[in-house]
Amino acid sequence: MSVQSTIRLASIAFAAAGAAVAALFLIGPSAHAADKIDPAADAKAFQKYFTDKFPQLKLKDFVNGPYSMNEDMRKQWEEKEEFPPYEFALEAGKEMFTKPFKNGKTYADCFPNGGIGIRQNYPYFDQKEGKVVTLELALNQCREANGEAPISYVKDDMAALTAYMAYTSRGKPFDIKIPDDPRALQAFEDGKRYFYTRRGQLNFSCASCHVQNAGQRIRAETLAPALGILNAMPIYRSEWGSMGTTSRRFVTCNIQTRGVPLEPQSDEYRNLEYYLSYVSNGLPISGPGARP
Amino acid sequence: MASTIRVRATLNGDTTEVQALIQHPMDSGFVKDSKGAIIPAHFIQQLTFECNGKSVFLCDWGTAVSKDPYVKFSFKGASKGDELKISWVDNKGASDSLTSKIQ
Amino acid sequence: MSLFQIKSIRIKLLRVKASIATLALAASASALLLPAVHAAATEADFTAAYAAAEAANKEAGALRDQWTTTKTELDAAKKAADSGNFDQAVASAKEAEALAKASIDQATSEKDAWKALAIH
Amino acid sequence: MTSTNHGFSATRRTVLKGAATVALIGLGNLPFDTMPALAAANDKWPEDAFKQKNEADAIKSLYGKAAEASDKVKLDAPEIAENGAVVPISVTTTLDNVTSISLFVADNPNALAASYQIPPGTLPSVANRLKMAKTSNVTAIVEAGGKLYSATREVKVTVGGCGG
Repeated sequence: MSVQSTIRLASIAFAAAGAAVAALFLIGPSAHAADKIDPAADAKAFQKYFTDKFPQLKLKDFVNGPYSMNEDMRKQWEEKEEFPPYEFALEAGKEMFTKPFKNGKTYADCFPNGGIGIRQNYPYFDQKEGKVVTLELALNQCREANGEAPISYVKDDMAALTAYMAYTSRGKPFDIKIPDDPRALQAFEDGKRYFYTRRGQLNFSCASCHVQNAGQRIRAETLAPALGILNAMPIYRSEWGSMGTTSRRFVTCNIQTRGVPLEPQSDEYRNLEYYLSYVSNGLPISGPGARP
Repeated sequence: MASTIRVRATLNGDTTEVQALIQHPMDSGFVKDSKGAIIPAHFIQQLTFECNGKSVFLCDWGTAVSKDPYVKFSFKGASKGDELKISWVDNKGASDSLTSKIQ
Repeated sequence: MSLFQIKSIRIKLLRVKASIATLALAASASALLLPAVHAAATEADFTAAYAAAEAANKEAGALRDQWTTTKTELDAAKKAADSGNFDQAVASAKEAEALAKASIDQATSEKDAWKALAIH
Repeated sequence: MTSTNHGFSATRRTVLKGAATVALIGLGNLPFDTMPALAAANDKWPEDAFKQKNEADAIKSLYGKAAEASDKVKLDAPEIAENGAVVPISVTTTLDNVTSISLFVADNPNALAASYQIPPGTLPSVANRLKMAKTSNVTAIVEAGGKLYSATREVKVTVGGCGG
């Protein structure tokens, strides 16, 4: 369905929503009870939307984003993967991961199983802190717990660390859990709302591109489907000529719709990552990834 | 400092396939930085591969070779354990080299 | 599958620009009516217009939906004011205010509009 | 006098022949195997060829002769580059005694992108990743038995990014 029809659809929806909002006020709160937050149902519906839209793809193919959408691009990707550009970041990440802090400890001491093969469990809902903790946040929390200064969420060091941790989890299916805690359900819902909310002067939401127009082109870029889009994180983009973390990807996507980005790892971004990862449960980790 | 050269040389039959990836900015001199100043040209000009003292491949590169350059070729006449010497020099005179055993 | 989707984005931009234009028009029309004859804008006019735009943009910030173009216009307004061109400065400040107001409208209407397109 | 048969352009070959004979006469007792390393030492980076703007001048400067199209040269390049900064391009050929393979991107600021020397015993094929400024014809030239054979393909390159 081309972008024009989306916009016509969106503007109709715009008007319809206005009417719906008005109707809602008339009916009153009872309508809200109907909107029970049901992540499992959402995940099933989300995955069904994409397997219906791309019947020729198996679930695990979605983790290769645009390369499962276009044969010519897939060939270029396979040639890059022979000796991928993220090779250096991977080695730097491994070295950093085992280099002790000033107090002698290392990242491995902060993570279950020494941080090896656990990426698929992140982000998780920390019931003590009452918020979503992503892999990037956990790495900085580990640094601070060991008296080290936190590092930037969008720069190479964070990308190298998360690249190495993702690499040790390659092939393991995403396994995001939502504990029976109303705050966790709300975080999931907030992430979902952010994902579908239109923002920026171009008035696009994440869904405008990665759901309604997955597989289509916008200028030169082939839009990756939202299903499995975080499985390849962190990614080395030829566009950037360097590695990029999930935080960097969220920030740049905002800017491209002319929306002012939020602080990396702010609540909205972490909840968004929580939602997007949960609905991709079962799909294998394929990070670090190489992208256009 | 760890070498900038990553190489895989694998022997199958009598042919050795060589893949090399080199960490280098390969600035073409046509690109501007965020403040609008031209980033000066800084790229690898020549990359050589030698095995058992004989040149097996020689690359002359210009400003159109991608960042962190990659090259793949194959050659005959080597055996497992032989040493492959890879070295590059760039337009600023910097250089690096690495010797790796054929697997 | 059309290679470029530029025309669809241009429609998008035109539609959004049209809505801003009408807003900006309304805003500037009201400004014109006030002073009987069109006197050159003064620094005071600029300060007032700039403050209004900044306030609107701050409100958009609270709704977590500022637009990058609002800030560009605010910077342009300040730059024009610094060089003493208050007519241009006020115009840019008005445009910034219009953009900020448009982003507030977007955030408010999206509060529930998103549900219509959500997969659930 | 063994011809080292390095694939240089005619002008450079005559220079090399001269140097090789001098080397043989002057340093007769040198162990033979170090000779090729010496010969390799003067494979100077073809600065002039890389400076040329258009393709014809670059080919002339590098090889000093014209190429003829041949279906024995197989040039593999994408139809639409996913990103102009990293375009995977590879060349292979069934021609024999190939001495050099070069790649030209016609509409880049400088046409010559890369040139590879293929010593005897090395297979005549190469894969690499090039940068392309915009949509352009990519030409591969193979020097075999002193003659030049070429293949050309257009690669579309589009402005990256999707908005902003």
